Amino acid sequence: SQKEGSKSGDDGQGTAKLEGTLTIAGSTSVQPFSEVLAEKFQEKNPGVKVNVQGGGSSQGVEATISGAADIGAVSRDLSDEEKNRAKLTVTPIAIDGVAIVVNPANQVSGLKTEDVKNIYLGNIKNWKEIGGIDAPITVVSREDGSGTRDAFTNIVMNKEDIVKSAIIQNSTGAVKTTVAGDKNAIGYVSMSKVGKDIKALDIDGNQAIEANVKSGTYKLQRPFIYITKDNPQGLAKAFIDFVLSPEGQNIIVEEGAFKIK
Amino acid sequence: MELITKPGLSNCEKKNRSLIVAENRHRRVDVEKLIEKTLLLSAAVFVLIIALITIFIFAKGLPLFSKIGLGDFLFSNQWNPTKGFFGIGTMFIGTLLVTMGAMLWSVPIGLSSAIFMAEIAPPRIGKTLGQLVNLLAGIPSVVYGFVGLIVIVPFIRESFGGNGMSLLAGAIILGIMILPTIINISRDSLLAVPNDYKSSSLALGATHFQTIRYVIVPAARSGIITSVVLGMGRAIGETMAVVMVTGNSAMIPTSILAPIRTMTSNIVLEMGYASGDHQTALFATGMVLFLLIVGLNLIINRLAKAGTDDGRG
Amino acid sequence: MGAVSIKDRFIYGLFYLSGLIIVGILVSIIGYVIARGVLVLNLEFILESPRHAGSAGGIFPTIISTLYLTLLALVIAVPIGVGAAVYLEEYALSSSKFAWLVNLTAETLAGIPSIIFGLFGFVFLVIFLGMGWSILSGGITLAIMILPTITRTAQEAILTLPPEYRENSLALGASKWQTIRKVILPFALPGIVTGVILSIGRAVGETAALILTAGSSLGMPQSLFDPARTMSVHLYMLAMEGISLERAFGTAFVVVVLILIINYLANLSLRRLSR
Amino acid sequence: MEKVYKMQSRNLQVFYQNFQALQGINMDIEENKVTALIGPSGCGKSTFLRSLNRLNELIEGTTTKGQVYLDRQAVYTNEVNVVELRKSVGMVFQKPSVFPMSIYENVAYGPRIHGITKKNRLDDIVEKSLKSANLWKEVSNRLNSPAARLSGGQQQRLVIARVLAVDPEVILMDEPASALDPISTARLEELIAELKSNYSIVIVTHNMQQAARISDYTGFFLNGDLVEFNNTADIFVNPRDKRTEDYITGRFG
Amino acid sequence: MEKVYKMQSRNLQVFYQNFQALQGINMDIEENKVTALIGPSGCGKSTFLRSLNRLNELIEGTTTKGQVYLDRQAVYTNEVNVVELRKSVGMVFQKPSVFPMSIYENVAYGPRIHGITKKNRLDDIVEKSLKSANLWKEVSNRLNSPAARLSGGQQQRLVIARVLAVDPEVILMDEPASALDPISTARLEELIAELKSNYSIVIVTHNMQQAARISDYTGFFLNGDLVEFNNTADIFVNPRDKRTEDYITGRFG
Ligand SMILES: Nc1ncnc2c1ncn2[C@@H]1O[C@H](COP(=O)(O)OP(=O)(O)OP(=O)(O)O)[C@@H](O)[C@H]1O
Ligand SMILES: Nc1ncnc2c1ncn2[C@@H]1O[C@H](COP(=O)(O)OP(=O)(O)OP(=O)(O)O)[C@@H](O)[C@H]1O
Ligand SMILES: [Mg+2]
Ligand SMILES: [Mg+2]
Ligand SMILES: O=P([O-])([O-])[O-]
Repeated sequence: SQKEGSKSGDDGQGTAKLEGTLTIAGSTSVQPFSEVLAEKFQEKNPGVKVNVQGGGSSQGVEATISGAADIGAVSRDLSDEEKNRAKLTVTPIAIDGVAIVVNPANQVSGLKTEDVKNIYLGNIKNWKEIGGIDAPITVVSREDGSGTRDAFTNIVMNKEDIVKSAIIQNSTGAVKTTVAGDKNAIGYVSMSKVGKDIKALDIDGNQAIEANVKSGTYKLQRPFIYITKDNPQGLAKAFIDFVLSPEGQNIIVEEGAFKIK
Repeated sequence: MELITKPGLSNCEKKNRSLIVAENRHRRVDVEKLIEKTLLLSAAVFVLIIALITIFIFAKGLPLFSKIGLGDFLFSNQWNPTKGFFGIGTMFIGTLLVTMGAMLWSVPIGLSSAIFMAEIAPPRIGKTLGQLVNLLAGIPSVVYGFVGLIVIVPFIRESFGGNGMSLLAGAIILGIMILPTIINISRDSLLAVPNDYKSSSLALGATHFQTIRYVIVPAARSGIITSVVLGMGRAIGETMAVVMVTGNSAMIPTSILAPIRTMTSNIVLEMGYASGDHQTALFATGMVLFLLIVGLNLIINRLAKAGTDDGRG
Repeated sequence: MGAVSIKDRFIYGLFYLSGLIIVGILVSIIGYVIARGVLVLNLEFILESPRHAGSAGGIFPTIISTLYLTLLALVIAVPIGVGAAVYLEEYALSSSKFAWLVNLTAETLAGIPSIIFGLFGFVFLVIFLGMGWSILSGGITLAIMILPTITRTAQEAILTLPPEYRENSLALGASKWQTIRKVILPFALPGIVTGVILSIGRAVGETAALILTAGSSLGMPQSLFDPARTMSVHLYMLAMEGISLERAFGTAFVVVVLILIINYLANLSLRRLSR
Repeated sequence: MEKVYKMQSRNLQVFYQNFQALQGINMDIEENKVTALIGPSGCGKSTFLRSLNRLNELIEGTTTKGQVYLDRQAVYTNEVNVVELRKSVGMVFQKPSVFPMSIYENVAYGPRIHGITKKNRLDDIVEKSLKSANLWKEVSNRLNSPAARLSGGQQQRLVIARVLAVDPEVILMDEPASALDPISTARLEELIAELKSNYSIVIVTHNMQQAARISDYTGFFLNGDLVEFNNTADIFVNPRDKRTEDYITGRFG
Repeated sequence: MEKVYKMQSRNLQVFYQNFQALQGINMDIEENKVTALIGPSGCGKSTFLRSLNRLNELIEGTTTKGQVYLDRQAVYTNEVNVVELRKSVGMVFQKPSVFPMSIYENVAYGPRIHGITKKNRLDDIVEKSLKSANLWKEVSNRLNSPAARLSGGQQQRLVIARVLAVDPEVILMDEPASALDPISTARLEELIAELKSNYSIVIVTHNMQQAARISDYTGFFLNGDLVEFNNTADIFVNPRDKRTEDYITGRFG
């Protein structure tokens, strides 16, 4: 992994000459962000090669503990079990908003948190109950363990169970495609991936936009975190520093997530 | 080997050839032995791999049963990892149903098109078709999944109701994915049936179809069984596409239009993000799947063996 | 003496129909992929490196990675797979317990979901043996995945050869291995090629297992020990993370073309090899 | 009594790709008679036989010109039901090829596909056919074992039984006695003599004595030509063509 | 001059699963002589031939007891190099089976695997073998066409040429003349007479005249037993066993 990952300069920033290979592994939702960050980082440090791997948050933790990866990328909070396995340093690098989305053809444009919860509890089954047309609601959710779902159940569901009949998709893309293809579907995805074939709903009258996330009026959000074994050192530290630098944070914003405070 | 009488003979002028493995022949024989050993090793690789995989899956999966009874795991329909409920009963049923559903249409269509390519279509067309079918085998599962999601699911929703993500959608997509395996392996073994059988049958006044039905297909039986077994293996093991079109609700389906979750889907869906007991439960799912496949193969082996004695080989 | 009976015509009709269904499926799926993918397709898309996590630039490194990984998997799996088939059909007695065991394991291996291979490869190769995410780890994992197909098809091809060929060759004083080399393998070749081609398809189309073993890093691999992202993994990321469905289909289109080319070359080179 | 011709060939030519194997054969095959075909290896005897029931069509690259008649109906036309033709004109091949099934199933195959399904009836046919082919005694206690396990001569007799079970009108036999011991050969010759009253038989043989013994007519082929065709007695006693004489007296070549 | 025995079998028994096909055969095969084996179909002739070069082992479920000697060396032992054995003891099978290759490649197959790679040398061997088998004239202009396209008799001669090309010491022939016309048969008989000076030949034939004409010794098999084995002259003129007499005079069964 971190081969000859020494830096010859005395501070971790920009101008110092860095060399070696850095491996980041984990959450697939963080992966595109890490990739763009790595692209920039490598441009600035031609001697560095950054490998960005996916595999999921759990694989990221696994790989970081075993040393196969220098940095693990996780799109949810670490579980207690994971925290106990090894001494891991957690560095939040971005905030990602989670949007509740429906088909653009749906005439509903905003819901109360309580309604969303009731839909996902299976109590509200038809769009007409909440101001839509007379059609059954197709509830689309993410899989157990997903960071997006984690945020959704914590904030919207209050840890109550999502209805068993919900359609489960295991990626942002699949949820998007499902909702884009079904006029009566509702789902939730990372705000950065909303696009024009699905429509984000206002929640409790708050639009799903950066300002509301920042101000905390739009509560549905989750962190992207980097984990390292012990405190980050060498290349890993240099990279994390870069990510947290204004330049790095700007890239994150360009890609659709939000700065860490 | 018993020796009754030694031949009592004199003056035997021998050629300078020795039947016995003598020094000068040593090397040649050694090469043969060496090759046999190498080939034996190749075969042993299978056992080694399976052993490694077994150890690995079982080591990771077995600990679950210290917390949850095997019966609960197998037969309970409650799957709620965050709350600590791990029951794969629904997925067991889902796996069986979607595999059967896929086989139900793709085996007959696959076999009859294999026959079409081998026996009925002009050889050139048959060959071209075979090569095209190989293309189907190379299309990544994800593409099938998205095609399913964008084309087949809405089609089902519009034509039959429900939301489209269903057992039916899974069976259609899976069936398409195993077609190449079924078609091309059976086609090959149909083509390998000696021509003499065909002419003998036709000369007895059999129609072309009767010849196919009663001589050619039975003679190619073992290859056809292989194709179906490999196809079924692929069906059970295929996930990426199934996950995208079956809806994955952990419920017992009430109709072919209801969503289902298979055991493989369960693993693929959650493994990337699972930890702790949840992860162990997913490995235990893999373990059950593994045993299911072994059992299934034992049964097929038995069935295929019954009445294969045609005196060849 | 009349013409062909109505019943026969009906049966023939069914056969033609199933042929047509296959053609229909083929044309619609490939047609769909091409229609969705052709928009992003240009020379730059094929020959340049991806930029911006794949939402810009091309897919060149993923093409190269796909080729490396597939080739490595074949180099490992074809000799072992065909070797095992030869052993089972030519050396082992059909009643032997070992043969029974190998056959059973081969079939079991065929049914194991690729995600399990991926997890196995991840824990055993990537972590335990310390190979890391690399072409080597991915190639070995793929090889394990395609072994059963190669072996079973080769076995089948050998089994269907008329036993007389074997007898005649041996009676001419050919050794067992010579008989295998000169008679059995060449004549079983079409079946073996079918297995190899199906396997190439499987290897090129695989995603889940590769993400865990070869990784999904976007760089251009320089050695066996570098991580690599294949085209399928790339399109998986593009589609599943909602980066760009159009580019995903563009990549799929290139996969189809690549499969065509690889199949052609595999056919050609294996036929050469048999001489 | 006027002669009844069961089959006739008119200017029959067969080409394998460019190679012409039959040069335009005219032959009349009389009903309820045995016609023997003789001639050196490679002269076209098998080709001729195979073209009588249109089996040559199965070999890719084969073209057939001229005409063959069965009961004065043309055989090479689009309207002919080839299956019916082959059912009426049975064939024993030069290389006996048994199906990979049991002995019983090999013989029952023909009757079955022609619609006989009753077990009794099939049993009867199998037994009768095997008896006629002089194989019954050897195999009656192992009817269900694979036919591939029979000895060479047993397989040849099995193939004969298989054809008899279909009960055709014409039987074409391509060296049916080649792998048979003298006893089985004698039996086969007796059988042919018996069958004659109900069937028309064409037999290829390399055994001149056999041809002389069993046949009513003999045709001598050479390089794809029918050099001479006549009463067997005439051919063997009074051959008109020098080449025929040379061949049957063994002075050929 | 004392007799030199090239091959010998002692109490040779062969079982197919439970069926005993050979009942304990003792036979001495003299060097540079022709030994003919006769007997009704299914009596074990092919089985006996096939056990002389251990080809029976290829059929699963076969057990062999007793011993066979080649030049006084035991053949059924673990130390024997079966490949050498089969190279020294060549075999022409009852059912000619050509490899699906060209005519040339079929004949060159044996020499090639025995290490001859020079084109000239192979060409010579192929030509010589095809000439010996009396096939050269018919195929010299199409050596590269597939062997499967030959007529039945041509294939049989090709198989003979293929064995000659390996130049064994003993040649086992299982009804090599079954599909041959009289001319080719006569040639084959001449060939056998010629080969005799360098090879030891064992031939299975159903043709009594042929056995009488070409062989020095004749063995009569019946139901897996070697009923009588003697000088050919004695066997045919003075059979000691009633069953032999019945068989060769055709009074059998
Ligand atoms: N593979 C086998 N399994 C079982 N029985 C067999 C097998 N091969 C031959 N037999 C039986 O062994 C006996 C001897 O067979 P063999 O082939 O030696 O006869 P043969 O004397 O050569 O007869 P033919 O003149 O018909 O060729 C026969 O009864 C035959 O049915
Ligand atoms: N499939 C084929 N392709 C090309 N030539 C062929 C084919 N079959 C036969 N021939 C040639 O046609 C000629 C006639 O063959 P045919 O089989 O009719 O001979 P035959 O008289 O039956 O000889 P035999 O007595 O040896 O069986 C031969 O020269 C043969 O080589
Ligand atoms: Mg012929
Ligand atoms: Mg025999
Ligand atoms: O864990 P996810 O970010 O893919 O929901």
